[in-house]
Amino acid sequence: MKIKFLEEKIMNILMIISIILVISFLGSILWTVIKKGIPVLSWDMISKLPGGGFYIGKEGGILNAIVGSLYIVGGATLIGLLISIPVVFYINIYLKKTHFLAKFARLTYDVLFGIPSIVYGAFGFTIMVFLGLRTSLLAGIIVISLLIIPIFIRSMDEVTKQLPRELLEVSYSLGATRLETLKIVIRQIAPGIATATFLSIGRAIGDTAGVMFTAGFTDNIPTSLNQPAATLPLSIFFQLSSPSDDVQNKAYAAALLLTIIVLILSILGRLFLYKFSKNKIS
Amino acid sequence: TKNDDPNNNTNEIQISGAFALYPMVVKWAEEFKKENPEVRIDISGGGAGKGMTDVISGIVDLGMVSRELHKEEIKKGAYSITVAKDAVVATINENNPGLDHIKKIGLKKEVASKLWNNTISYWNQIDKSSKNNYPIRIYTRADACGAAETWAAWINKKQEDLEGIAVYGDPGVASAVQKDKFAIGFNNIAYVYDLKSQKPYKGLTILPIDINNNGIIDKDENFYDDLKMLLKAVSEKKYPSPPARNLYIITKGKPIKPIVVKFLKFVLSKGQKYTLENGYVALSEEDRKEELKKLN
Amino acid sequence: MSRLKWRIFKDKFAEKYMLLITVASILLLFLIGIGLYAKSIPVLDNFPLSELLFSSQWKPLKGQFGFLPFIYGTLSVTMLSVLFALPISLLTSLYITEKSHRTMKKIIFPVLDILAGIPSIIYGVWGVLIIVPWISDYLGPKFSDFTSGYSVLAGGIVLGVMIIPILISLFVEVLSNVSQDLKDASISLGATHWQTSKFVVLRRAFPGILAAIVLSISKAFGETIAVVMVCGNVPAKPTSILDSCYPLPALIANNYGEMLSIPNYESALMFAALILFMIILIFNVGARIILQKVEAKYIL
Amino acid sequence: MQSFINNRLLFDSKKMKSKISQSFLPNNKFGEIHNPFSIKIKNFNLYIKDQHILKDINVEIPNRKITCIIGPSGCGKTTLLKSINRLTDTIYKVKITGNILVDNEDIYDKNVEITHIRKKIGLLSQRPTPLPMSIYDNITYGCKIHGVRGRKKLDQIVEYYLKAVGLWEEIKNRLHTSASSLSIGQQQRLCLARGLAVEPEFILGDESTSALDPISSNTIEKLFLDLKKEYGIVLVTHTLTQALRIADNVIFMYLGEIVEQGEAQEVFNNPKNVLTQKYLSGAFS
Amino acid sequence: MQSFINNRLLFDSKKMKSKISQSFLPNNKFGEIHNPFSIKIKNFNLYIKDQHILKDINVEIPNRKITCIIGPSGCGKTTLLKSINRLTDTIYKVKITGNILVDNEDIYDKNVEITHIRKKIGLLSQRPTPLPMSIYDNITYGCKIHGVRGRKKLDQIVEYYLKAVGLWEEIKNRLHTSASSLSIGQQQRLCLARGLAVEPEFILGDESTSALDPISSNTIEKLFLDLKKEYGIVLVTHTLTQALRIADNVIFMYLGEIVEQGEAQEVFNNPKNVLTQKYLSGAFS
Ligand SMILES: Nc1ncnc2c1ncn2[C@@H]1O[C@H](COP(=O)(O)OP(=O)(O)OP(=O)(O)O)[C@@H](O)[C@H]1O
Ligand SMILES: Nc1ncnc2c1ncn2[C@@H]1O[C@H](COP(=O)(O)OP(=O)(O)OP(=O)(O)O)[C@@H](O)[C@H]1O
Ligand SMILES: [Mg+2]
Ligand SMILES: [Mg+2]
Repeated sequence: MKIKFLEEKIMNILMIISIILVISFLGSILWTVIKKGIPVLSWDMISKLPGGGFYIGKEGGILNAIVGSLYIVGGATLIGLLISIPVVFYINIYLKKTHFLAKFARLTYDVLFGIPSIVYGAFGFTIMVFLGLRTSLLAGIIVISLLIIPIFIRSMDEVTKQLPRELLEVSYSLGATRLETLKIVIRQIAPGIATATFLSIGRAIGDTAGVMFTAGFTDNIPTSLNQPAATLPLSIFFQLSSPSDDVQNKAYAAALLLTIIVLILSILGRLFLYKFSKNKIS
Repeated sequence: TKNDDPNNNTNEIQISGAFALYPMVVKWAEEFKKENPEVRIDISGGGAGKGMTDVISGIVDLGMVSRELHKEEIKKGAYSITVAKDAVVATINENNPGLDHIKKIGLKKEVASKLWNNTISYWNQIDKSSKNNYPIRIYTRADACGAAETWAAWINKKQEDLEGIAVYGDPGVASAVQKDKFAIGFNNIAYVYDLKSQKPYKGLTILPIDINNNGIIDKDENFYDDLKMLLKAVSEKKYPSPPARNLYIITKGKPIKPIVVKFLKFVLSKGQKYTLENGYVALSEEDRKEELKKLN
Repeated sequence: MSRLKWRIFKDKFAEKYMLLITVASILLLFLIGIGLYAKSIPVLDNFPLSELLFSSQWKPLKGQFGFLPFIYGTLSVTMLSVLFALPISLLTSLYITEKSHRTMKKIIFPVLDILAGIPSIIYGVWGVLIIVPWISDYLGPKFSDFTSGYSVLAGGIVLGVMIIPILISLFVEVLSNVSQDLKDASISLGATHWQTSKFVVLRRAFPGILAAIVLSISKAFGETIAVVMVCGNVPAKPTSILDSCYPLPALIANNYGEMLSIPNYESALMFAALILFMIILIFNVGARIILQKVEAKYIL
Repeated sequence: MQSFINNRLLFDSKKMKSKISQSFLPNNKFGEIHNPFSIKIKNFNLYIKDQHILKDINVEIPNRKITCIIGPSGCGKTTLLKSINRLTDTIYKVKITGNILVDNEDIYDKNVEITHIRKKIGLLSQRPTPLPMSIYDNITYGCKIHGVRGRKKLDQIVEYYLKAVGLWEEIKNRLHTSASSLSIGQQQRLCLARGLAVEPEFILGDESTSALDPISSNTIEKLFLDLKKEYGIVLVTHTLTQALRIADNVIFMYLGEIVEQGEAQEVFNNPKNVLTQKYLSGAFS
Repeated sequence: MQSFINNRLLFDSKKMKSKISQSFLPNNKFGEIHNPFSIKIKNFNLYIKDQHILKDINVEIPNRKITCIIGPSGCGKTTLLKSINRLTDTIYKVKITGNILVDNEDIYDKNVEITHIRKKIGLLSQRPTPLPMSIYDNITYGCKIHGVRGRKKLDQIVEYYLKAVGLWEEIKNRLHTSASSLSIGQQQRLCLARGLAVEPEFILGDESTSALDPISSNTIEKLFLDLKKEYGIVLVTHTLTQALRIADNVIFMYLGEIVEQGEAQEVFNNPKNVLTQKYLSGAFS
């Protein structure tokens, strides 16, 4: 009897310690970003295109990268959802759990999940060269989609697998087709979709290597899918490799901005999905 | 057939390649756009090889390259134009216990060769007068890059032969040396000198090269006090090459797209005056003329 | 009746469409695999496979391609990072799901989203500014004469911190799907919170947890830029966790852009990618087999 | 044509009359001449992981009658009901032989389209399972699938069926809150209302009153008695008095087999099989 | 000291006797002089999201008696049972006033250690919830937690309690398969066995026979009657005849209030409150 309370106490302490560890790790990263970013973050940074002096610490902002990142992440997330929801649904609802294709598909996405983005970048680049395409927004979106689809699928799949079977039975016995049952499944896994989406957005918006080879970089805002596009991580990457502290600080400003964008997306998305998930059965 | 290429008549220039040249080209592009507002220039980094591959496979118009071209590359049609110069220098920590004396002796080529070969591991192997046998910590670059290639070329090696702790990126090496009393590394000039104050960054000092190999840094070997002096020495070729190096912009074959030619001409004329403030070395007058000829 | 037919048609059509997408996405894997193989043919033709895999000599420009140090580097950094991140994430997610209030969840989720969204280069910078000096100044001297701090350990910690948000998000998702009825059942038998977590929650969620771990290991295998910045990049087999190392993705990232135009070199890099691909593949096949055994045991 | 809905339910039918004078679903069976159909189960066997769960089931279930299935816990009643709806699809490692004919279609035929059969056969599952949405959406879910549109009509349907199962008064103020916050008995009635709202032709109720107090059960029993004028009804029940009250036919199952079947009066008063005798006497003793 | 277990159950007690001559749990209550305790609920109110679910509950539940709670579906019976076990902790947006004293400890006191109280009060939940493990592990789960070790002893416990709830014969061959593959009724009995195996002092059963056929229910009723010699028992039931058969005391709830409480005979024969009268007559009619 005593042992179990002791165990409980110890585990409680361990949990608190890990929470503190996580918070302090993450806090120190955020702190680094915020401390270095706040002093240089200004309205000009957000609202202006870079001037040529920008790189050496003079004027201009990173509007190009903000817009480019949003384009790429938006496009890739859209494509990612359009492709991964059907796949998740197919391997969970249409196929039996033991079906060969379902097992094989899961394995495939696990492997795709682990492929480094530089390989996706290289792969995309090779194909572009092969097809004679130029670096462009479109190529960036496609490569980033490839990169995040496995994240989408695997994290949604994990949640969908937990779906109570009774739920499906009820829907079927009301005469719904499997496709119509999707509506219910989506409600139940909405938080899972949210998590998946943010993991993917996270990876998409922070990825450097995938876009460096395919979307290129530019100081302008792309006006068509065929033009290259700048991205925040690349802009951070370029600026961090500058000799001047001023410029490096701008990289932190960009990182802070990226953080803020992710925060806004996250809160909006969670609010939106909360609407769906509040009826989730537990 | 090239003249029929509709691409040739647009006002767009796409550039990719070495990070070493990236800030300079960004500046040039901005100035060029002031004169020609209708032009759109997209510049991205990615590395010299990327610029090379892009140009050869026609993905971009211009490539930035920070190393000498390989024969295969020239065979495949790479056409290089030197647009600026740059130099790599040896850096040590400001608080090195034997700083003053070491700076007097300088760095001989053969010593450098042994250092990055890992055959010297204590400071007093270089500086006999130093009493303490402090360890030497040798830094090199992790990423394949022109700076390391150039530094290796000076001691007749390849980048892959350089031993030492490999750190990612120019700023990485600079800050590693800044933090480590016993460090020695190498950097592009721009990462050593503060462009505003013209002096080396706090914590960093340049270890002069003993060019004539006489065991002491003579007066005319000592031009590291401020950025201007060093750049002048590079431009006058007093500082050996390598570790000074040419920076190239390449095209696929001789450039014919009008807007590209116009841009390159701008770079080789008015553009040269922006080099200094960005930490690069302008071409000498005759070099400049030579390169301009390549465009006609 | 026509409405019914229409609905059934939609269902059938969707089935075909989904099948198509699923198969196409599976083909992508093959495409990448084949692409990597095709690109590595030049090195594979010129050097025996055993030399490529088991030699430690890495001098590409002299024609020596030994990938062994990189394979070692990859495995050691990845393993260390998972060992480091796993207990922390698991305990944290248990705390979040089982103990904390819903308001805490509302705060913690956006925070995790952000952390997952911070580009890896920032993690790298953080590692260089904080972890590397910590190792070289405080931790290292206690265990060895000299360490620069750029080490397997630094790589493991930075990578671990990077996968923590992923692990936690997935864990929390899986754990919070364990129904309240179950926990209530256990608690009303007189189990403590921790016992309930240990015997019921973790057990129920075990397949999910295992899958999340597999995912995060896969991710750790492939993570690049942050590791490049802190692991020292010395192409030699590390003998302790304070030694520098050089994982495969770092090799690719360091050289890909610059060496793109040198055929043999590019091919060697693509072969590195192929090795990585195979490591991930083998790891996942193994994990799947285990996972299946586990799931068969815990089937609902 | 006069719809059945006007008078099929006891509660408050006068008030409903003016509003709803026909079935809610479009293209419903009442628009055409309806040919009542039956369910025929022939030599049906079901195995799960080598266990023989249902053994050689042969039975015909008539329309417009209430058929009660009784039998000890674990004898296979639920599995039988699920088989009629082919919900066995979702079970892991299941093997099936024999056929079940619904409306003369073999639902275990590979080529058969199961969706419309499922619509005809409403299964009310034993464990009440609210869908992860609001109470209102739970009820309208099936209707929407089958093409009912329009806020007003849906409102009517919700009110109508919630009243039918005696739930309206209790929850009319929280129609838009989550269905899983209901008490179990409320959930059970909700699921019943949801199942009825799609207007199936057969209703399979798996212990549909198990979580209900006597008064609510009574409401539901009356509802079933009324529904049988238009529907075929199969009820699994443990309350033998309930079976006695409402069953036309009774099926007694034991360890996966149908031991006895026949008219309710016959089975209850003159059980032929020893097992049935024992079970009934044990139960009534 | 002679353990109660030898004779407290009707089934097969002679055979068990030789094997188990004392309680299974270490340090159990039977080793010392046992002082039976009661549960006192005082001015207890419970709100969920501004809804007043339980209204000013005042009741004392004696030990060694069977107290039945009856009342229409949704009146708050389950919530009341959960409150006694403080399982309300997990409900979202819940507000509680008043106290519940178990063994003279206020379980809603901030400083109280709830785990040992929960051990004393076994709640058998309304929806049978097998834990995600084998049948065997389900039953031994609680025992292991409370420190029972040894394969042989555990085997005995499993057999003993499965026999007690009448499940042994049905499933003895599949003790090591997943508990969730049982039928609902089997699950319900399993959960009962699991709850009893930790030997609580009070048993709160929430419709513990709702999914059972009459014979199984009978077994369980007898079990409860026997258990009351040592335990305090609270049962929620919808089967009034069941309450009639086994209850010592009856509590009638309506819309979150306790409308009437007292001795079973008294309440059933002379209900004082109009609502009770109505409910009972409606139910028995
Ligand atoms: N989480 C919740 N949110 C809102 N209302 C709730 C919640 N849980 C229960 N209720 C409401 O509280 C009331 C009492 O519920 P409870 O489950 O205690 O009823 P019950 O008497 O056990 O009914 P039954 O016999 O149907 O099981 C019901 O009206 C129910 O809808
Ligand atoms: N997935 C499964 N795996 C193994 N056995 C199963 C599975 N599902 C059901 N069974 C077994 O099949 C038998 C019949 O189960 P079923 O649920 O049909 O019983 P039931 O008659 O509905 O009982 P109850 O009245 O308790 O609900 C039971 O013995 C049960 O344990
Ligand atoms: Mg059943
Ligand atoms: Mg209840």
